[in-house]
Order: sequence, then structure tokens, then C-alpha cells
Amino acid sequence: MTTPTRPAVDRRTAAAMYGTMALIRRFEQAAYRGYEQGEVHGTVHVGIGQEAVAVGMIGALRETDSVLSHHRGHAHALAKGVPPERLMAELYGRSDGVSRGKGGSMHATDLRRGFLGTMAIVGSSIPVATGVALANKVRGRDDVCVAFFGDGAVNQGVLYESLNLAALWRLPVIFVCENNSYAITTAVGDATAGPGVAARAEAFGVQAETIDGQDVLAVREAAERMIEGARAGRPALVECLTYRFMGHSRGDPAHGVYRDKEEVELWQRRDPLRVLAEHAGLGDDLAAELTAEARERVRAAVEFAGRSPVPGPAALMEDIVK
Amino acid sequence: MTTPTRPAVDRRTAAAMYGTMALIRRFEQAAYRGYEQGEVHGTVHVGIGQEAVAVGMIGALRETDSVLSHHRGHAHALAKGVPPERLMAELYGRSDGVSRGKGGSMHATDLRRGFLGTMAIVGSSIPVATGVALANKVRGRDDVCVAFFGDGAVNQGVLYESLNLAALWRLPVIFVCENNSYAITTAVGDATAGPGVAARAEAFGVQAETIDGQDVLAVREAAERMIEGARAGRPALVECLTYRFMGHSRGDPAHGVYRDKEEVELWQRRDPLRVLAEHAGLGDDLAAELTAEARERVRAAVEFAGRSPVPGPAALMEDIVK
Amino acid sequence: MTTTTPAAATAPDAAPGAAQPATATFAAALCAAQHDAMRLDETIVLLGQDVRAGFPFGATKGLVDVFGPDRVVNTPISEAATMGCGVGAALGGIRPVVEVDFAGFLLLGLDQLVNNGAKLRYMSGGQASVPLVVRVGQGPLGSFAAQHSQTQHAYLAGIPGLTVLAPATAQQAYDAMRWALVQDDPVVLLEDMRLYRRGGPLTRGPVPGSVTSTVHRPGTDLTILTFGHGVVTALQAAQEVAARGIDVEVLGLDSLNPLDVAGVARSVRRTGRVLCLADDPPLFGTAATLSLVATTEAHDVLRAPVLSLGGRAVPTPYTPGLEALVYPTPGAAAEAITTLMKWTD
Amino acid sequence: MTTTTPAAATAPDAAPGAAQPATATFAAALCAAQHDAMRLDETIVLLGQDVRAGFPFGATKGLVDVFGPDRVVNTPISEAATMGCGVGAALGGIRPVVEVDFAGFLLLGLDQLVNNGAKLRYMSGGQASVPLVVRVGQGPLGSFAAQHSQTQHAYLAGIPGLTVLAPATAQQAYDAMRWALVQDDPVVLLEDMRLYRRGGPLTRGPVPGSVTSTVHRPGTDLTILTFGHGVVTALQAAQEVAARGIDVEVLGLDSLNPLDVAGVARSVRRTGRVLCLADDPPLFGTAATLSLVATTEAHDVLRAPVLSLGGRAVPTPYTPGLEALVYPTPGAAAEAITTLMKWTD
Ligand SMILES: Cc1ncc(C[n+]2csc(CCOP(=O)(O)OP(=O)(O)O)c2C)c(N)n1
Ligand SMILES: Cc1ncc(C[n+]2csc(CCOP(=O)(O)OP(=O)(O)O)c2C)c(N)n1
Ligand SMILES: [Mg+2]
Ligand SMILES: [Mg+2]
Repeated sequence: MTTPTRPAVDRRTAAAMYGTMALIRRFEQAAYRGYEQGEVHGTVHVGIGQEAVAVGMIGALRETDSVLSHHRGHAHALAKGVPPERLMAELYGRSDGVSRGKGGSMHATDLRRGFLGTMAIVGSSIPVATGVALANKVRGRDDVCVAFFGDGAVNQGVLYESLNLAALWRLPVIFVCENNSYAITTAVGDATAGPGVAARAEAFGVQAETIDGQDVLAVREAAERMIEGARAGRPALVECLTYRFMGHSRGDPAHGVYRDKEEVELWQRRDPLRVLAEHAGLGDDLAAELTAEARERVRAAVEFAGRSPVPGPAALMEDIVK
Repeated sequence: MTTPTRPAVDRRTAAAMYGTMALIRRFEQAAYRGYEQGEVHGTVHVGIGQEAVAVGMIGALRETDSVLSHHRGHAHALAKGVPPERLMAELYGRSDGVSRGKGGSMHATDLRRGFLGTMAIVGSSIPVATGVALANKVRGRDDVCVAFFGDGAVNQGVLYESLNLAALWRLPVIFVCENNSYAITTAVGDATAGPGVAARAEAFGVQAETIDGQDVLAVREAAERMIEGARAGRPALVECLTYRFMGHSRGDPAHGVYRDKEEVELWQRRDPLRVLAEHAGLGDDLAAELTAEARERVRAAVEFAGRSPVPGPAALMEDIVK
Repeated sequence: MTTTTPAAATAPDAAPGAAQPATATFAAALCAAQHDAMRLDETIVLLGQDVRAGFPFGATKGLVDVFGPDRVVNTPISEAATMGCGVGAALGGIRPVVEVDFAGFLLLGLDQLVNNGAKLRYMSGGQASVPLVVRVGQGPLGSFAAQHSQTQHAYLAGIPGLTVLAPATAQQAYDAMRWALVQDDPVVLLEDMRLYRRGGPLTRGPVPGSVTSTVHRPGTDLTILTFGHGVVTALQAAQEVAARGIDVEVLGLDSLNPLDVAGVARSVRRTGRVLCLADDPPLFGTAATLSLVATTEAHDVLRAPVLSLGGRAVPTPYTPGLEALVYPTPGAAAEAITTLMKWTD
Repeated sequence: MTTTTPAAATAPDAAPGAAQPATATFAAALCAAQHDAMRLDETIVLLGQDVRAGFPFGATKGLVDVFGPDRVVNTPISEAATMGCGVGAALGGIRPVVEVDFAGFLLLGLDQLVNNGAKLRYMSGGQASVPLVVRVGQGPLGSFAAQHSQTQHAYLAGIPGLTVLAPATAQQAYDAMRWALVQDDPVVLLEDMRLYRRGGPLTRGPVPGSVTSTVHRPGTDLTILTFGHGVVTALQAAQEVAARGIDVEVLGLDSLNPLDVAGVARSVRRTGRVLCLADDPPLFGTAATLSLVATTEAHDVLRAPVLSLGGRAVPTPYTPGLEALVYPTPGAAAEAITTLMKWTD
């Protein structure tokens, strides 16, 4: 793991990051509650504990840059500017949801904000992001596209096919692996042979590094470097070491079967919100203020979602083709 | 590329290798002629110039070890002991073909000789070989399985998925990449980014090396080492640098469009038959004798194939399931 | 794969010591079948994501405790290589069971299943045996949205060389799995995800001699041809119209390839009215084939044209209200029955 | 992708300066259509193996000389990523054409095409546009054996969100490609490999307003419903029976999804006799759906039950003598026509 020289961060930027992470945290807590209350349907994957990856990486993007996400994607959406009320309405399956209630948590999309989609087939966003980068290049734009995926996706062959294309064609794409140590119940070491995904990427001609995914400043610093490189035709992969504090999806306990309480608690001590507050010396008052703000926005989002109508039957056969 | 200490080879072994290579060479020349005469159907991919890879690698195997091959597979079949007359009858689409005329050049199979099959979907033999190795391990046998594939297959994701499984489960499998510089008209450099397939394999925890595929002794030496390792649960990949002297398939000229005559001639000077004869000091007489023998066996094979009956209509619906 | 030796034999949740006949869920029946077969055949090995934990449906739960991690093998998320590995392992002389939790993921392994698994015997002129069993969760599960809600019955049943089973009850799930595990060629078990938690009687019996079709309810007025979860829908519809004196026969096609054409003919020639019921859309779906078979076998005695009822041709929406409009309901089936009974040309 | 600037505009083999109407092969027509569309739309980019060389069928031959290597892009052999990249490029605002030479290879890219390409618009509630065109060589080519001889019409046509075209002539190939290249959603062109070298008249016209169905031969006694190479077979059969005074209508379904149900109804209601002709086996194949549509639309006026003629349910054998037994011949179609004409219930 590269130990970055931590960049000096101004108080304002740090506060903004803290605010976004707090928003994501509260949002996901509310989503989980929504699931328990029967308002969020099917299943829900929350990434509580992993907020720094999304916020550090996406915070360094321009508005015209784009993001593709995976099953654990609320953080990416919110960090990219998707309004929480529209996202919550999507989880509630309502008409005002970003995807009109047709996608749900696993397929939230907001093209206007460059949040190009959420793909629930593990690894599946990776070649799509590569293609978006190809389009950017063909159109002569220097926007980058970022694909997020988990440690479970690093054994999908399409990642390596895509790395090869990205390197070969010098595409403005960044591959972000959120390594939270597990794919459902399977530990990384039981699934991934060899020195790891960063070394694998290098073997395909894509520069790569492994960083501390709990430290939003470290992520941000790496992001800025990689984005600059990607704009110039040097695709990159970054593996962010992180951890999900809760179970894989609704119903899966945080610990007990495949990992023990001690391990979870160890990681919880590196809660990205706390890490940032300490590093940036935010102070308890500011943190509390930002948290209250986040809580209020999420409360409003839940209210908005609850008020939004369910789609009428006519919506069923709309949106299949234009 | 690793420069091996060339093993001392006894004259008898060298002669046997030369004989097998000569047999393959003559066989493929006859197959090509058969295509032109309308006896061999559809298409035919000959590997003239690449004989050392098959002979060096497969010569080091035991009879109970097995091989899976790809679209350019005659050499693998013959090196594994498939009788040339049965193979030629297959190419002729006759009843005495190893696959009863149902598979043809792209799907010749001879289970009894451990020639488990030929797969024409590029890269597709790789996970199958991995599975055969898994079966060997589960059954407590120390047989190895070898998958052959071209440089074109190194950008199929399933190779990396398979390398990962092989390393993770310590399977007795060997991955042999026949890098003949082109996939149809596409040069390796236009398709493959990064330092190459050997480095890629290492990044998946599989030991790998790149060797001179025109030197059968070098291949044999590497094969022996790797086979020993694989039997002990250390899968390996070897990239053999070689060249096809003819076009990709029937109709494709040896040079002109995507490669020039000079390049072809340069490689032809490293004809594996000539290289072996020189290194092992076989002498012209012995070489001529072995060549004549090969010619005679192929003549007999062609005759056998020509005499074999075409399958009757009843065969159509046989062999779908048992 | 670790080399740990199997833990002392303890039974899976599902069943072992249970008195016979017992009751089990569909998922537990699959687990019991794998358990019972693995006891008898040491070469059976399970391959899949999180199969040791039995995630997500419990169909392999507890088996690792009985048979150890060498026979209940967690795979990385590598569907293509896993399927290819299954084909190779079968070719190499063992019996792999490859688990694919959701049908959408099967597409990643389809090349290996279709191009190799289904064809190796034929391409080798009969030499190669690929005794591979593939388990695939099919259908909607309830607001899992478009990538996790698919059916592939029609496509898979059309692949020569693949045997395709679609059990409807716990007993059939057990029987299908036991039968699949003694075949010499690849078998795909299409498991409707809505069935996993349904209970039913289960006799852990001997391996059945064949898997064909089942009359779930005999009747004289009309035949519903269906399979998998469609049987549940059909039985409810039959019950509904029984009150109006209509006597419906429900014929479940436990095997889609081969299809029990004789069984279909027997039923439809007797009733003379046919409703084909499936979850995929009628056009290019399973109902079209059932309809073709029924028409071909009974056109001379049909009292009404064969009716097909399938799902809507739409990617499955997330929101429950819309999702409910996609798949045929007992009410819609009852309506179709009414139409058929009233038919006069 | 290199950054070389396009070479000076020289035309592909296929056509450009040719007088109109001219004659072209099916492959050249596809090439001409891509050429003409690429001239008008700078965002069209071709992705595929050896597309610069136009290998193996010539359908992209010469285009790199006109449009340069940035728009005619050779891909590595990475079907999954190439298809995903096509989906992403379309999402990102350009128009990729992904070439898949043989249908068997499509299975490797199917996840991306079906799970993403076909569904992104719906899953995003209408936001996402994926104007991707996928060209796939279908059918047998002559002793290419089981992995290189497949048809996927029925499966693909059943995927909501995919438009699936199956042209039969050079002109239709041209029109289908031009039409596909102005759509907002993914279109799959199923190109029967036996057609590539067939010649036919070609007018390099404007983009057609729609692609539906074509009456290749009007007739009064019987309708053959078919598509792609089936049209060739059907026309030969029609010719054969014309000598016996039977007047066959050949209706080609240029689009399989959506299917021109009204066009089918018009024809079959007029003739009252229907033969469905396809290369895949009737059960779970395309003929089953054509049969369902014909029966549904015309059961009240049919003079005989709808007949289906398809391929045998077998992996395609290599040896020519057996391969010839797999696919329907004009002779077999003529026989089916005779059966239908003689029908009395
Ligand atoms: C192709 C595919 N296979 C399997 C699954 C089922 N699945 C959903 S999430 C998941 C684990 C993913 O793990 P990881 O990539 O590490 O992401 P995390 O859940 O840890 O965020 C699996 C196996 C899937 N969605 N897609
Ligand atoms: C999955 C797949 N894609 C494409 C093809 C078409 N094809 C046949 S051979 C070939 C080139 C293979 O090149 P390489 O692996 O280097 O082997 P070589 O022909 O050089 O021996 C291609 C693209 C195929 N058979 N399978
Ligand atoms: Mg993970
Ligand atoms: Mg090559």
C-alpha cells in the first residue's frame, strides 16, 4: 500500500467532505430502516463504513465526468450529486424516483448528474465505463469515467479484458476497487490468488495503487493524480482498502458467521467520518452541525419519498424502447 | 524470455521428436491439399512452423496426462498419439474419424489417448482444462492436464479467471500459450497491452515463463520442470514464441496483407525441424529417413481416410446424449 | 479448495434423520437430494459462490459440515471459468454441481455450458461424457428488478444436448436432483425462486427412473400445460373455477427437454381445451412451444384454439405495483379458462 | 486505437461510385450501408476482430481506408468487454457497431447485451439511450461444425428492449443497417452466413422509415412465414410447386422483434394455409412463435392446421452429408406444402 503524503486540506473542503459522508451515512441508515418497514423492497445493500471511497474519488471529478456503480451504490450516487430525495423515492419505488421506481436501489441512474447507472451483475459496470471513456475520446472530450466495483469483481474476467482495452486505446477511465475484505461470506484470500488487483492491473499495462480507503484525504489525493493522468490517456486502477460495517444485504448480520465481532469493531475504530474529523481537526461543534444538517436532509428525503405516488399501470410498458 | 540451459538430449529421443515433428508437418501439408481437393471441408487451420511446441510439451507427458486443444490443433493430437489415419479420416468427415466425422478439424477428440477435445471458441479450452485438473485432484490422481491456446486467447477474460482458480486450488494444470505473433490479421502488439501473458499469469499467482517455441529441446526442458511442479500442485503458464508459416486458414495467404514476406522468411529460417537437427546433430541421413517414414505414414493415412465410408444418415441423431 | 478432511458427518438442516414421508421446503428438498446423492457418490462436488454458507436460499446449507470443503467448494465470482471448470471436471470423471443463484448470472457462463457442455458428446462422436448438473434460480423473487428477474426456460430447452428440468414441488425438486445426478450428460435444473420457501411432502426415496410430466390435478374440461411455479398459479386458478363447475386438469412439464409430448397429447386429446401458462412472454417464450405441441397433437379434437398466457414483454420493473402486472396471476388464468370454456367458433 | 488521421477518402470495394440501382452481394450491401451511414454520422464507430481487414466476410472491407483506424477499430478477442464497451460507448453518446462473426461467439458477450444493453433504458426509467448495433453471423456456413453453426433468433427476439432484424436480401441488409443506425436503442442484425455472397439489386437509398415484413412473392393458396435465408428456401419451394399449380405467398419477417403481426394476419387470413419455416428446431425455436401468431390471428379461417418446418434438434455435424440433413431444404418445404394443400380434417 502506498503511503501518500497527506495533502494539506482547507477547512472548507474538509467540512464539505464530512457533510457528504454524513449525508450518505444517514441516508443508508434510513434506507435500511425503510427496508425493515416495508417501504424499500426486494433487497438493499448499504455501504456504511465505506463512505470515504465514494466521497474522496467522486469529489475530485468535474460535473461532466461520469460514474458507473454497482449493487452497493448509494454513496456513489449521492457523492455525484443525485438529490437524496430522488434517490430515496427510487428506493421506495415511487414515481419521483430517479429511475421512476423501475430500477430501485440496484439500478438508480441520474444521467443529468453524470451518474450513468448502477449494474447489479458483479463486474458488469467495468466494460461499460470503458466504453463511455471510448465515447469521450471519440467525441474529443477530456471527461473521465469512473467504474466502481468490489473485491468480488476482481475475479471476473471482464475486468482484465477491460483493463487491456483501456491501456491499448489509452482511454480516460479509472477503475476503483472497493476492497471491503468480503464478497458476501467469502473472504478475499479465499477468492483471489496472487499479489492482488493492483499488481494484476499493472500486468495489463494500467498503472495502479492500493490506498487506505478509510481516509478520505488519501483517496482524494490519489483521485486527483489519477484523474489528471486519465484525462491525458493514462487509465488507472486504485484499490481502496475499506470495510462494510453492516451485513452484505438485508438480513445478513454484521458478524457471526463469516467474520467475528472483534474484526468488525477493529474496523469501526477507523470510521471514515471520525478519521477525517481528526485529521482535519474539524472540531466537535462543526461535526455536530454537519451531522444535524445531513439528518435534516435525509428526513426531508424520506418525507418526499413517502409522499411521492407509486407509478400507475400505464408506466409498465413505457421506457422499453424510445 | 528465459534462456534455458539446453539439456543434453540423447540421439534416440531427438530422433523421436524429429520424427513426430516431421509427421505433423507432412500431415498438415496433406490436410491442406485435402482442403484444396474438396476432401477436407469447411475450413482448416494448419500450424506449420509451430510443431516444436506440441512435440516438446506433450512429449514430456505421461499417457494418463491429458491435453485440450484449440482450432489449430492437429499437432497436439498427433503428438498425444492420435493415429494419423484416424485424424485424417476425421478431417475427411468419415466414419473412421476419431469423432466419427462429426467434429472435423476443429473438434477432433480421442479420449483413449488423453486427447480430451478441441475447442474452436478462442480461449474456451482453458477453464475446461482447469476443471479436468480439478477432477484429477478430487480423484487423487497426479495426472496433469495441459491447455493449448494462441496469443489471441490471452485477452479472453476466462484465462484470468482460470489462472486464479488454478492458483487458488493448487491444480495440476499447465497453460501453454502458442504466441505466433498474430491472431488472424491482428498483431500481438495491437491486441495485448502491458508486459505480456507471462507477467499477467504471475500476477494471478501462477508461475510463468516465456521460451523459444522453435526449439523443441527448450520446450521439452521447460515442460519437464512445469509438469513436475503441476503434479505437486503448482500450476504454470508457459508462453512459447513461435510462428505460423502459412496463412491463418484456408484462403489466407502466408504474407501480403498484415505481414510481409521478409518477416515470414526470417522465421522460416528458424524452422523447428532444422533447429532440432542442428542442435542434436542428427545428420542428413537420419533426417531424410525420418522424413520418409513420416511421408509414408501420412500417405497411408490419406489412403485410409479416402477409403473410409461417409457416415450414414442414422448417425445424425446419435451421440446427442447417451 | 483447502485440503482439510471432512468434518464428522452431521446432517444438513434439511432432513436426514427425519421420519418418512416428511415435509420440507423446495430448497431443503434440493439440499436433501444433494446430501443423499453425495453420500452414495463420492465424486459429486458442489461448486458455487458461498455454497458453504448455503447463501442465499439454503439449498446447500450444512453440506460442508458433512462433506467437507473439498466437496463443497466456494468459488470466486467467476461464472465463466466456474462453468467451464464444471464442464472440465465432468469430462475428467467427477460429477460437479454448479450453482448459479440468479438466472441473469447464467449469461456469463453460457458459452461454456452451450458451446462445450451441451456439444462435447456430439462433437466427439459419442466419446465424451459431461455429467454436469447446473442449478439456476429463475423467475422473479419480488422487487429484485430487471437483472435479477429472468427466465431462460425456452432458450435452454432449445439447446440439443442439454436436459432441462423445471420442478414444481419439493418432491419434484428432490427427484429431479437425484435423477440428474445419475445422468451421463449435462442437466440444468431451473429452480423458480418463488418456490424455494414453499413446503410440501417429501419422501427421500430412490432415484426415479425418469422425469417427464405430472398430473397435479386431474380434470376433464380443460388442460393447463405449465411447469415450475406455473403449477402453483394453475392450481389456484383451477380451484377458483371449480366453484363454477369447471374441471381443470393441471399438467406440469417436469422436463422441458425432452418434452413429454405423449403426456401432453394424452391430456389435451381428452379435455379438448388447452391453456399454456408460462412466465415468459408468449412470443418467443415457452408457451409458444407448448401451444405448438398441443395444436400438433390434438388439432382434430380441439374444441377451441389453444390459448397462451405468459408474462408481459418488459424488463421486470422494481416497484412492486408494476412487477405484479408482469407475471400471469391465478385470476388471469381463470379468465383465460372462462374464455376457453365459452368458445364457439 | 491509434490517433492516425483518416486516409484520404477512397470508397470501399462495395460500391460508392456505382450507378443506381446496382447489384451487390449481401456482405457488400452491409459494407455500403455502414459506409453511407458513417459519412453522415461522425459518431459511428465499428468495433470488431479484424474489421480493418474486413475478415472474414468482407462486410467492413475498405472502410478503414475511408474512415481511418479511429472509426474502424480492431478489437482484441475479448467478446465480453467489447460488447460492454459497445454498450458504454452508446451510453456515452456515440454509435458503435459491434461485429460478432459467428453466433457461437455471441454467447461470450450476451451478459452485456442482454443485462445492460437491452435493459438500461427501462431500468433508468427512460433516461438512458443505448444506440448500439450488433451484427452477428448466424446459421451454418458449410462444415464449420457445432460451435460455428448456430442460430439465436428465437432467444434474442424474446428479449424486451432488443430490436432484432433478419434481412434476406442485399437490399434488405442495406436498409436494415441504415435503419438500425438511426435508432435510439440497441438493434441486433442477424446475418445468415449463407447469404453473404449472394448477389441482388441494391439501391443505396434513403434510410427506410421502418423495417417490418416483405412479400417476396405474392400468392393465393398458402403463406410461408420465414426470414433470413429461409426466404431463399421458400422461394425455391414456391417455384417447385408452382409447376403443379400451387400459388405460394412468401412473407419474410425482416424484423423478428417487433414482429409484424398485422402483416402476418393479412397474409394468412387471405391464404388460409400456413407453413412456418426456420432453421432452428420447431420446439423452442422461431417456428413455434410464427405458428402461434398465425394460429391466433387466423384460427377462424384456417383451412388446415399451421405446419412448422425447422431444423433437426442436433448440434450441427461437421461432415457434409449429415449437415445437409439438419436444415430444411426446398424439397422438404415443397413436401410440407403438398401436405397442407391436401388437408381435410
Ligand atoms: C455476476 C454476478 N454473480 C453473482 C452475484 C451475486 N452477488 C451479489 S453481490 C455479490 C458479492 C459482491 O462482492 P464485492 O464485489 O466484494 O462487493 P461488496 O458486496 O463487498 O460491496 C455477489 C456474489 C451477482 N450480483 N452478479
Ligand atoms: C470466441 C471466439 N472469437 C473469435 C473467433 C474467431 N477466430 C478463430 S481463430 C482466431 C484467431 C486466434 O488467434 P490465436 O489465438 O493467436 O491463435 P492462432 O490462430 O494464431 O493459432 C479468431 C479470432 C473464435 N473462434 N472464437
Ligand atoms: Mg467486497
Ligand atoms: Mg496467434
